[in-house]
Amino acid sequence: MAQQVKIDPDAVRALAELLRETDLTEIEYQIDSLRIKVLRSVPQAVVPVSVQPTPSAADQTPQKESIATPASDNLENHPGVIEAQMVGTVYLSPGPEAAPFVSVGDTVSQGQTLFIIEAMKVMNMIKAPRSGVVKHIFVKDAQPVEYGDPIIIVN
Amino acid sequence: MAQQVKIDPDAVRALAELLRETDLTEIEYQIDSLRIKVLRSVPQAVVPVSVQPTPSAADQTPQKESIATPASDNLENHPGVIEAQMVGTVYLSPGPEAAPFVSVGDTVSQGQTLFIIEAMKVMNMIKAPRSGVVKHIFVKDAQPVEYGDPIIIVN
Amino acid sequence: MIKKILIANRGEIALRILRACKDLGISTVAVHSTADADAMYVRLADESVCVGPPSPRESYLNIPAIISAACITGADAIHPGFGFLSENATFAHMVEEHGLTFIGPKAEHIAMMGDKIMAKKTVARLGLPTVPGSEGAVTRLEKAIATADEIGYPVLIKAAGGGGGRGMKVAHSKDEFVQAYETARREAGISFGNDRVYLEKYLANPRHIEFQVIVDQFGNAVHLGERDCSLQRRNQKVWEEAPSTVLTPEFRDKFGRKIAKSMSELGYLGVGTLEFLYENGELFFIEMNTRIQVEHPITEMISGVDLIREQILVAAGEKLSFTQDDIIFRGHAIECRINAENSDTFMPSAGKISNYHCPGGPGVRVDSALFDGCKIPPYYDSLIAKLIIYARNREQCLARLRRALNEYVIEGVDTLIPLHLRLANNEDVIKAHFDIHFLERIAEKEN
Amino acid sequence: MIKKILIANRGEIALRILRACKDLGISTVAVHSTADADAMYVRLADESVCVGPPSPRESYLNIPAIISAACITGADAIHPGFGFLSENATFAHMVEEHGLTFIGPKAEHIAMMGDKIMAKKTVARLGLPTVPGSEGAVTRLEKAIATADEIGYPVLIKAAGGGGGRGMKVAHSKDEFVQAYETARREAGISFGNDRVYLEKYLANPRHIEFQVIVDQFGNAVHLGERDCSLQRRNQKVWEEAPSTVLTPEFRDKFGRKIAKSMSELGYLGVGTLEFLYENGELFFIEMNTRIQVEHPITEMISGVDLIREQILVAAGEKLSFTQDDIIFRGHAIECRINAENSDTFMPSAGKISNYHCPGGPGVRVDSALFDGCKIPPYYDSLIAKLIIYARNREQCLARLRRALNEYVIEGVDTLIPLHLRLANNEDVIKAHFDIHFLERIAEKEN
Repeated sequence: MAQQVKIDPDAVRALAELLRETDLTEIEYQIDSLRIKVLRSVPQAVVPVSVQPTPSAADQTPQKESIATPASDNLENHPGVIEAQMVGTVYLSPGPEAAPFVSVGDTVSQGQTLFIIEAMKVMNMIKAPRSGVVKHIFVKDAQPVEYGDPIIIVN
Repeated sequence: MAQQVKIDPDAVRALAELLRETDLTEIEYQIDSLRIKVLRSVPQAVVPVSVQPTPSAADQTPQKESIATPASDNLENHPGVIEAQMVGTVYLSPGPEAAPFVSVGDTVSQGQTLFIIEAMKVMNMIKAPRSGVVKHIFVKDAQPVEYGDPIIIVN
Repeated sequence: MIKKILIANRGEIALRILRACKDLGISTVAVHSTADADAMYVRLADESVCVGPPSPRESYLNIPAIISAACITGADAIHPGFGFLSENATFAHMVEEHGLTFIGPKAEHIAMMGDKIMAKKTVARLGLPTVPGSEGAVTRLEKAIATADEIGYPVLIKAAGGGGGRGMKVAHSKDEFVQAYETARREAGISFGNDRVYLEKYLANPRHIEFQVIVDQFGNAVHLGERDCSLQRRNQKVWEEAPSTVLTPEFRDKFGRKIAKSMSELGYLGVGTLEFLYENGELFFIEMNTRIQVEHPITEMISGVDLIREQILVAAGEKLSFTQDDIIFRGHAIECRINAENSDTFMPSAGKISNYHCPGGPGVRVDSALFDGCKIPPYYDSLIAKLIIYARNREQCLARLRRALNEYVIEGVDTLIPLHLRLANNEDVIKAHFDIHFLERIAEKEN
Repeated sequence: MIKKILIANRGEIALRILRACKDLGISTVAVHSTADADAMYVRLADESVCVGPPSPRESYLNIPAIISAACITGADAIHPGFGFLSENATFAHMVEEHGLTFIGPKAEHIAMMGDKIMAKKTVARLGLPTVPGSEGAVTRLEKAIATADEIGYPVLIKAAGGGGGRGMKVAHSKDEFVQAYETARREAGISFGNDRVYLEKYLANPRHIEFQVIVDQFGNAVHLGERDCSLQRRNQKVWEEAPSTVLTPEFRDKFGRKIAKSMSELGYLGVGTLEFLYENGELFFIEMNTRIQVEHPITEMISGVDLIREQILVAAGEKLSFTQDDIIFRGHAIECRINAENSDTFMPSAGKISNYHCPGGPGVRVDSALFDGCKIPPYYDSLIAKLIIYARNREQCLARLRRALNEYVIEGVDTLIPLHLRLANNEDVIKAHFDIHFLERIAEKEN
């Protein structure tokens, strides 16, 4: 007698969904004697790698520099990050001798000045969009920043 | 005594359906001693396209012609295929008025002449590498062939 | 000498300028919007600065961001490319005020040529032929009607603040004139913040012929011959050639020298293009572009002059390295603009490039920032590549163009390659029988 | 006129010939081994024929297969490219016997120049300078020793059947001579089936200078100047330039005309290259290549002549479309051979190309059959691309070369790009101070 095989389509679908969701290329799932393996050829996963011409290994020109040097990459995705909304030079204090506007650990209230971005000799006071605690400062005083660079975390 | 294998077509069909539905390329399903693995080769449809620059869709030059026009693609992978070992013109009979060397359905014995390939005015008699039955003839009399073209199936 | 140039542009022209800088040993700063962070010109630049979000107004047209980017990176010059800020006199002025070199003409000449009435008056004063028309703006309807009668119909009503084919109306008869005039003024007011319009004779079947000039700070001016850019669609050039088939070498030499002399008299600086309409053996000035143009490579191919290199050198204060007599035109060149557009509907097409493969071999030049996998964002101009073909004569150039178009593979977006193939095989194009309406006529015929 | 050409070669030169055919409106037949079924030149050809398995002997050197392929496709001419059957007099003869046009010289001249002793005698008779050496083959040891004494050490022992640097031995002194002579003869016998050797003065620090000629069926012969191919490794050229920095325009003109005249006298047909060693202001003939050469593009860049086009036209019986006086050399060109080899060890590297991105813009030409995803099989020559740079002078050419090398991305195999970058930045190369031993000297220094 043929062995009756009870396929559990929901399990496979669930794995396929996980595969899509997690952008994996293969899942193998085994419980006791049951083992399910799902795969997907993800051109997406291959193409971007294969399509980004980079200066060749032999490139002898200086490597491209990004002007921003964030202290920590992990923190850049923090939801409380306040980014530079313009290109310029960031100042953390109102003058060369003055104390900084804020320091890590400070509690700030909405509308309080956090830092200045100078662009074309104009000092733009950047104010806190919300109240909170200063968790991290990415930049040094007088550092050049580009659009979108993370400056400070307030949460 | 041969082991009786009871195929569960519904299980395979179910997995194949799941494969199609979920757009996977492979599913392996195992319960105890039973293991089912289904695959679908999609890369042929995707990957070569992404790597093979082809004349653009707007190409107005005549399409490249392959000189061989096999009667059937499926048969080309048959294990009994005898291929052209040289470029030239294939002749299926010893002369214009003569009967063909072999026809489909004929039983041939090893060493028997199957066809001629003419290259540079030299008639090369191609003999059967094994005995068997002529299952298919891919070419027409006096047709040009390139290296590797399937000519005849003997099995 | 200039040591570091900020390139205030994107796409193929940013890469073209970057290549000229590298050839000169000058460092490069690329600016980009967030949409262009992975672009080829950004990757190949020595430094790059993100200047804003995708919207051009907030990034490539954002003057404070671009000047700040130059300041924080220590650039000593800015190259504006074409489009964006390249013909913005205020920008040119501000760049100079910040102690940076603007790689282009003086702000006053940008402003002068930006005003189409002033431009026409200026070149007429310098002795160059212009299209018969009103002397300056016509602000009263009665005067306008009288002037139109004088010029003779059909008459073109053009906005003083327009350009590139925008802000124009044709009146074919006196009956049509009043409404066309009023509409043109109203539209000009809305579009350009300036409702001044002027009148010109409308030429029925003209060719678009333009002359390339370059002038150094010592008043040395050289013309580099002409380009025929008659194949246009909605006044946007699609296919350009050099030299044109309608000017004789003698005419070219005489007329070109006259243009160069007048630019020297004007005190113009850098590269510039004087655009003319050509009909019945006559050229009529229409406008001047005070910047490098999209189609500059075809002039490079036939003259042997690297225009962007020379543009940078004269901006840096160097003397032109050649005289008019050094310029010897050789062969024929055609440029096809490969826009990311549908070849039939001209609908722009954004997307991700796949299967990119560009043609090669003798006489084939590709100016493009494309690479396999790069994205074409929907925010900017649709020009993604220029295919430039050179050969000993026009016939060989066309044959080579057909070959190269058939080799060119761009997938992921629609492109104008199919249109260019149709053109390269069109009998009238093969005979160089065309005018500025040609492309629209064949488009109508096909539809 | 020729209507359909079978291209009896593979890789970039097959594509180069195909492009010339398309530019001329001639149909193309590609032949390929099973290893090259997906190659670019096969894809772009109008027709293709598989001629055998990967082994060159059974495919690209398989004369019956190639001639049969021409017959069954109705081709009326065969272009042999370089390497493979291009200098095989028997093949050329058989092609003509089958009523097809061989795009190359007459079989007799291929045979004459294929025998290095005969070649030297022939050009000496035509009045061209040759390296001092034995008059023809030296078959007796005593005679050889006497001749070596006469020439003066160091002496080079060369196989009559050799070429391309193969089959040569140096004897630095009389002590070394006997063994070197015997070894050379034995090796020549094994390698070329012909143990005849001849003696030549060994030049210590020569440059490799070669002249390009083209001759039509009416005896019109034109020289297209010289190339300096001194940068070699194991006698394989790696980097070539045109013009050379050591010949004056007057010398070039006079010597070039002399060569052209002698080729006309010989009754030579088609393109050919006379190779010379240059030392202390003197040129000495070493051998002649009776085919198009790898480095032909740099001559095309400075002369404006499409050599493969002209080669096809003269084979078809047409008169040369230019005279010597029409040829004006302009600018400087450098070719870098991009081999699939490790840049330090020169180990060949097979594999699958990924991330292919070739440089573009003004003055950059790439002759290559590469595309993203193509395979480099291990069976054939390692040349996969030629980067050809053109500029107004040598200094600008070098700057542009550095830029283009930095833009060029080829992954999946090792290439010589890093070597070329080192060379383009090497002080001696920048000053054009090099001879044929230069590359091996710097390789030694680095290791």
